[in-house]
Amino acid sequence: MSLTHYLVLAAILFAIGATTVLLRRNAIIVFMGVELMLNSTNLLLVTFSRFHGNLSGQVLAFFVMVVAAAEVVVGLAIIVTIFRTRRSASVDDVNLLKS
Amino acid sequence: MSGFIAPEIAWGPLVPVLVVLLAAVLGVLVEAFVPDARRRAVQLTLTLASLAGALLAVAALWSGVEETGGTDVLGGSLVVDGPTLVLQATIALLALLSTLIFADRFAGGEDAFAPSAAAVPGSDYEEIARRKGLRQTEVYPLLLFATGGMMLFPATTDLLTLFVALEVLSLPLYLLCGMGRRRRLLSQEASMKYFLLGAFVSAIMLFGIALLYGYSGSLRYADIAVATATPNGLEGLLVVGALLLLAGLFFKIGAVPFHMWTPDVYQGAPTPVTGFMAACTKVAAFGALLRVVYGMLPGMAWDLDVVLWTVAILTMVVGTVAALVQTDVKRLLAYSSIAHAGFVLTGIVALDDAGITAVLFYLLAYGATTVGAFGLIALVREQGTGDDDVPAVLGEATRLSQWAGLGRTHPVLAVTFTLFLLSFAGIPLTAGFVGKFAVFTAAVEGGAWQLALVGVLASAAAAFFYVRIIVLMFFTEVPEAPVTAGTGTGVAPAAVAGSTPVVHGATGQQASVATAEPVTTERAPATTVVAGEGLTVVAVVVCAVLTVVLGVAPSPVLDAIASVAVLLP
Amino acid sequence: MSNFPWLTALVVLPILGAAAMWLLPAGARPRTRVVALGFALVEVLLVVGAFLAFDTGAAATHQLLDTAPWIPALGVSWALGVDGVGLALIAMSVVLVAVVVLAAWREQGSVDGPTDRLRHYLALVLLLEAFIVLVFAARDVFLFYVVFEAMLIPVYFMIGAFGGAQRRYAAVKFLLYSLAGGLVMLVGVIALYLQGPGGPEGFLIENLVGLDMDPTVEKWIFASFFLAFAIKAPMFPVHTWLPDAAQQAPAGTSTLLVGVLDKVGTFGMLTLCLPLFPAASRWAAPAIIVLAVVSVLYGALLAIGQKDMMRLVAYTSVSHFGFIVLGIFAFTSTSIAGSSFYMVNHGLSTGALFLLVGFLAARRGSQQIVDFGGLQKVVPVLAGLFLVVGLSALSLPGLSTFVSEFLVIVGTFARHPAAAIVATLGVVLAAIYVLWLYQRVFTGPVRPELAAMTDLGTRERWVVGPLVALMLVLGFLPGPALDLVRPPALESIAQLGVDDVEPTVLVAIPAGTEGSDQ
Amino acid sequence: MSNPYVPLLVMIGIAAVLALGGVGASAILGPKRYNRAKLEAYECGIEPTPHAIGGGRFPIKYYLVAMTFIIFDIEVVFLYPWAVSFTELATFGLVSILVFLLVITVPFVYEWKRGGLEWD
Amino acid sequence: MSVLPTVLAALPTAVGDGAVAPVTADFSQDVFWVWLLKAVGIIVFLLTSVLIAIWFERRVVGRMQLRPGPNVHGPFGLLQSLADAMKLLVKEDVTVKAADKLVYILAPMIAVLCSLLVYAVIPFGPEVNMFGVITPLQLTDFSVAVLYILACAAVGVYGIVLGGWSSNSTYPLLGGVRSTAQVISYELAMGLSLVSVFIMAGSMSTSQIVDSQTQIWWFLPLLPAFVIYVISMVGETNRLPFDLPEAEGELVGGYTTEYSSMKFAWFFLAEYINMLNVSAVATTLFFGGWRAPWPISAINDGMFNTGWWPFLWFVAKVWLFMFVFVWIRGSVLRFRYDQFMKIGWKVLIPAALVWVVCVTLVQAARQLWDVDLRTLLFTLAGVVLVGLVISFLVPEKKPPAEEEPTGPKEFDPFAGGYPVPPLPGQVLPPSPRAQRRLAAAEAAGPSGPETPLEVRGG
Repeated sequence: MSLTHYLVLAAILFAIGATTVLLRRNAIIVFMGVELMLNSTNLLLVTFSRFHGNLSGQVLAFFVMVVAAAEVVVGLAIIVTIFRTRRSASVDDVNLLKS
Repeated sequence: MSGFIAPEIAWGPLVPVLVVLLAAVLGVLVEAFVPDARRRAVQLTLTLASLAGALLAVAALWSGVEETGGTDVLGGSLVVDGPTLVLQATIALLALLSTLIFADRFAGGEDAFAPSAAAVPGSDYEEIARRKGLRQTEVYPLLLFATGGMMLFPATTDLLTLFVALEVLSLPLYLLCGMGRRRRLLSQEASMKYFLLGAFVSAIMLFGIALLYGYSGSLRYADIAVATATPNGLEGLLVVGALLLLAGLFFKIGAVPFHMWTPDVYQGAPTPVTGFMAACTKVAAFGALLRVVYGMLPGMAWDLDVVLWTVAILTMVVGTVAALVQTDVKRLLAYSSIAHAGFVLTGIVALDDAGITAVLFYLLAYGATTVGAFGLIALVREQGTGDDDVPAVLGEATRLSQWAGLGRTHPVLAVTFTLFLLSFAGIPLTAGFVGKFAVFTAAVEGGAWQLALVGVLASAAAAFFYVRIIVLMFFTEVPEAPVTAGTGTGVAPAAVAGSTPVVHGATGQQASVATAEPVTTERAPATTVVAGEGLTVVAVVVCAVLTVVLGVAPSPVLDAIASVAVLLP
Repeated sequence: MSNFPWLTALVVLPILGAAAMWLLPAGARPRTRVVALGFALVEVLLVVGAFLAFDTGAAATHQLLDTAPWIPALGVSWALGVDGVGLALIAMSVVLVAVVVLAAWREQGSVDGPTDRLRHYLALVLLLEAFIVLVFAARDVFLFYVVFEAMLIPVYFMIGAFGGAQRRYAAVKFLLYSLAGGLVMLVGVIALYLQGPGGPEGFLIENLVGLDMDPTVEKWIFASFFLAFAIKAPMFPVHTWLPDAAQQAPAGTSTLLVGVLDKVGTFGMLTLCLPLFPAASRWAAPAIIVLAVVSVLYGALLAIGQKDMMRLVAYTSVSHFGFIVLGIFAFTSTSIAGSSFYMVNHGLSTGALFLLVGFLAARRGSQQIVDFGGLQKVVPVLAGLFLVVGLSALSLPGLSTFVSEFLVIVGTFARHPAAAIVATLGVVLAAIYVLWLYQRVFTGPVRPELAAMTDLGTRERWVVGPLVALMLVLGFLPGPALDLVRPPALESIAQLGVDDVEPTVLVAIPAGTEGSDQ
Repeated sequence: MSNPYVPLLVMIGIAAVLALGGVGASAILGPKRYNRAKLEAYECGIEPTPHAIGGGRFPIKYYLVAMTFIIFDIEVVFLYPWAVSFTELATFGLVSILVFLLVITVPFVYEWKRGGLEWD
Repeated sequence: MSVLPTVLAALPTAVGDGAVAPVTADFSQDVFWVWLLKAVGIIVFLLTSVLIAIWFERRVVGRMQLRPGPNVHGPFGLLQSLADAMKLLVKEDVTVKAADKLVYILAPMIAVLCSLLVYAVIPFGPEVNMFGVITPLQLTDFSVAVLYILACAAVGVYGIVLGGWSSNSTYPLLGGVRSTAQVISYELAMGLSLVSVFIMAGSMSTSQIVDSQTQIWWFLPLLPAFVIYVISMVGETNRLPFDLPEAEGELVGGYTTEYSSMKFAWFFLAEYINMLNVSAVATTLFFGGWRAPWPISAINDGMFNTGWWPFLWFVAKVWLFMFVFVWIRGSVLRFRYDQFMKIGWKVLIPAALVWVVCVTLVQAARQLWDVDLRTLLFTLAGVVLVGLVISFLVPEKKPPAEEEPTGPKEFDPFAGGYPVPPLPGQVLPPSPRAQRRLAAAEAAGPSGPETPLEVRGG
């Protein structure tokens, strides 16, 4: 497997995640799309880390995990609050602010 | 034993950030251990003290940096140089002012935040929490965490730290947005939108970071800058990576095409948070952008120029045009903030030292004005009837129509708001003008006179909607019938119980004598002004003074900034 | 007293006045008018002092200098100084302000009613006065620009808060027009700075005169400046804000707006455009002259067709400003001197006209011409003064306006005879609008509802009297005034780098001698 | 040294075959005598309400546990590499990690004190 | 706090450099058939062990409860589990109508797959000669083997939670959620307890950890960590007293409610394999792995630590832990859910944290600051002593003020709209007739009729 394979895989995953974010309407699923994007980035980072032979990429991947976790916490808190209020996690139902 | 060498840490330059973050951590402990009744006082003291401490620390570092030009700390993850200090001081100052607005309590001892943000709006539990006078004091540590992140953000010279700082500043903001006491649904919605979009964009930005790392093999700006000088066949990674990274930063500053969240979030978030966010986030993000553009990507300035130009022009134009049709004060200011982002971008395009000074000054001027303006908005309330038909103060009156005639009933407030609007519009003798002037000068000097021209035209158009508010406040009669207090959402805001009479504080005195025509006052006007405990008033006054002083005698500040406005690589 | 900062004092005093008005304790508010008038009169005294300190013999050079750094980082300094033209305009403005304060006695609310609105109004007038003095005295382009823009705000409020039914529209229109022009000028200002030597005094006019600029750049910068000035001094295509503003604003505001503020535009052309961009000025002059002539005729023609007196007067101003611009861009010392003098006279004449119309409107409750008729017998003093002032608008010999208009036409003729001849048509048209207006309002049978109209009171006579007196004095004795404006005109010609063309018709007005050109 | 992860793949392959095979075998071997009641969800004979998917609710506390877990999981994740290279990182690493632990403990204390860990 | 990024940035460098030879065991001679052999061997071992474990559990519990347990099929009923398995295999496989089909089928497979994978990195013994190839008795090993184990365990939870969710039924959902909450709660304590082992061993490779226990098994010096591990391992595997996800009394069958046939069998299997897994981990990390216990290890210069012998010790140790499982099951009652979570969050995690800090400090003193053992011990003793003294000086927390022994409270039996009987501590007000009588008495007395309540209260 060459570098390109990993890059392509990461890009595909990233694209899937981004598509999920853009197309799906359920907040949780949108959020999972974001997580997928983050993880594809991790793959990329680790690949490059190996390619360049230094560890900065892996360290960053570590931090990405941390941040993703923190994001999950905050995101869940927000989504659950909305969910409890509206009994729906659909982004489409969240439209009070549409101008 | 391996070759691990413990890095030398220069603690001194870190003090401003450390003070704030430490206070934030302490704030969490305060939440845990201090009893309800005293929590607010303790938190407030802690927050104010730490922010003031950060300011002092910056002041203490100043002369050293002026001499040496700054230092690397943490092995080059951060750099504390002149721009860093200026931005940190700006952020700390604005956060300090925002804290005052955060803390202010209005009729019935209510602040701007939900008594229990986790409660379902309209539920019994919420009602109980409200009646018991519960107060969300978590906002102070959140504010401090966000501030800490913001202070780190412009100091980063390392993509890792950049990303971490970005999240540290963003996550508390997402939460703060959802804590509005009134219009809970709107507030929660804003929070969710901000969060989802923010997370999406940070993922995009992270991908960009990964690509940049892939291109250069390092996360340090300086290394990347070196790598851009020597082609290595991976230029695709570089270009795409840089674009994605910039996309993230553009999102934070609210530049077109990543601006969609701004109006919604600004409108939905509790007004004190909006002010804080609008001012401080922008300062921090522009600081980071400055460093990225100047420190990391000068090698590809040629390619970047196209992007920056396009974004700057689009931002100015779209922000201005969209603001023209807004009917909500907060939305209007949101779009205006987009336009302002465009103006600052013109300064960044200049790519020289004058540009740095100009941008730094502009951010300070814009921040002070913004915090003040949103502080004022927090004071203008709807008048309605609470339980038992007792007149009570409801949520903020943000619809423009509700501001009609405010100049007649509350002249001092209206004049102050006018001052802020004029500063936004860039009328001479206000801070906004000097900022705009400096930025445009830098842009013209940097060869981007076309940008300056677009900026000037946009300013002219922008003046229209600022003037519209002034017209509304001063030249329009007070509406006679109370505007219905509905939020337009079908969800009535939690009615305010308690028979606390409307407080006419700082402006009451003038208000009583300012009416020229004897208005028939059988029905109270739908819009009123509350004074709260005076904290907001203090903050607004400070902002107004800053706006005037920076407009009339900007010299000391400009000189001070110019004396240190050199970015270390 | 030569070291006394006359100009700074002239700026600071009205600001103090405005502050005093706003901070007036509630008990002292009934005395608002007195306080305001007091400040205005002291200001007049200060101007007299400044005149005494001014060396008329060297009117071409800037005197009463007062320079200090303001924002060195941006190259801005607080640089004040006046040449003859500036001083004359300052004097005219200060007098007009005093008159307006006096005129506004009853304008806002009755004497026993709440005086609060009046208080705000007068404070704004005083604030505006400070800006006016500053703008005429500024020797720093940035300072000039700042004041040029900042002036909009008090005027905006003076129109928008205190005017007629359509005042909001008029105020916004005024503001946006001016702001747009000003912001375009901002780009020019920035570009000019960057062309100049830079540094902490990079905006001083003397540092910017005689720059060696790229011709294209110079043309663009010139254009940006000129556009702003053209909007301010309403020239033909960009004048449309003026009639609305003048119609809707209270008479006092209109007086200041047209009488003083618009002069800033022509003053700017004279003191900034010509010396800073001589080449571009020369390049643009033909087009501008055409525009100016069009302004003259267009303004006059529209004035004839107006039904609203305020609008009518506003259009006459468009016409007059056409003359002024014409004179400036004819590039002869005679015409430039004439234009300079014209600015002063126009302030007096049009100001008086606005005030008189204001008195009429206040009495009748309407500004429409059709609502009047036969007032000559009812209010003879008013009618008489109106006639004199009206005649000054059509430049009747013996009144100061004649001198200036004559100089302009003569001076222009020397270089552009065609333009001068066409512009002369404007004088004929002026006769039509003035006399026809007079005829419709004051002659004919007395309308019954007007029979009870009262004539001018003492205060009102004091309002118009001094202006008419000044016009007469300057009309018969223009010498001292011309002494003030002529040397700067020669200086301008020198800076422009064109050869002065002596008027070939009639007599040249010998400088320093008393006028004998009736 | 061969890649230590290849044997893992072998293991995963065998285990997957087993897991699939078991279910497949039972599907083939078992009888298929369905009726409507048998296919209903088990709810002590009551019509299941509400549906678990979409309408299913469980106490908010579970979310809280999840969130807290994530924070601590991160803590553990950071502790492991440090623990492994404890000696190399020496005092500097020690102090850092102690500060880190302290910072993580603060929200834990907060949550504890504010009742986030109570089940009632 | 901002020091952290740097430290962590430096970490992997250190890890990378330090881990040039991350694994003690030498797999260099392994070839494909060896792997295949080992993998199949492991799976066979696990399946057999599970069959035995089920029998073992039932027998032991039976013995504890003074009954025989299974004793019909085969000698000592040994074939009982086999019979059960066969029955499950040929049972009807019901897929409930409302279920999310794919996930429903996938869930048990995930559970069983993940549980099977853990043993891949467990060392059964040192190097042996396997048909001419010298290879360790371990499928594979790498520098983050323990992390891999935790990962497998964590993914295994997906099986449970997805199974609960996809059944689309209330009880399974609650069971799944409970199980998740439980597993993640106890995983933290477990993870933290392992940290001290890593500090001591300086590695996360299983073979190296075993290697590091040549001198002493870690459960002795790290006793608190070991205790925490044992408690949390019971919680991890959903075993009594922590078997709340499948608490029959509350949730019918928990997440397995809607499962039958082999799908149910896989969940069942997974649970037992997980028991074996955690036992094996406990053995490896704390009990010296395949090392022979002390007196035996000394025999003949460690002869019993070579060849195939260690396999025996390893299996014995694993079964020791299995016995503990059963023993606990036989003697302890199921916890209430709140108690259970309280133990996890408020006892185990803080304790684990404190222990990590203690170990860190002591290790640092020994390795980094060159404090000699005696000083260290004395210091520790001093600290403990001081702590004790202080604990004596601190005034005991006053017991919560005893509630005034008030008399039984009166209550309104009709408050809810219909009459209810009084609960203990409550008393009915006097009947209307009694009230009238009381009132009459009051009227006669000096205090007047308007204070009947006071009188009654007194």
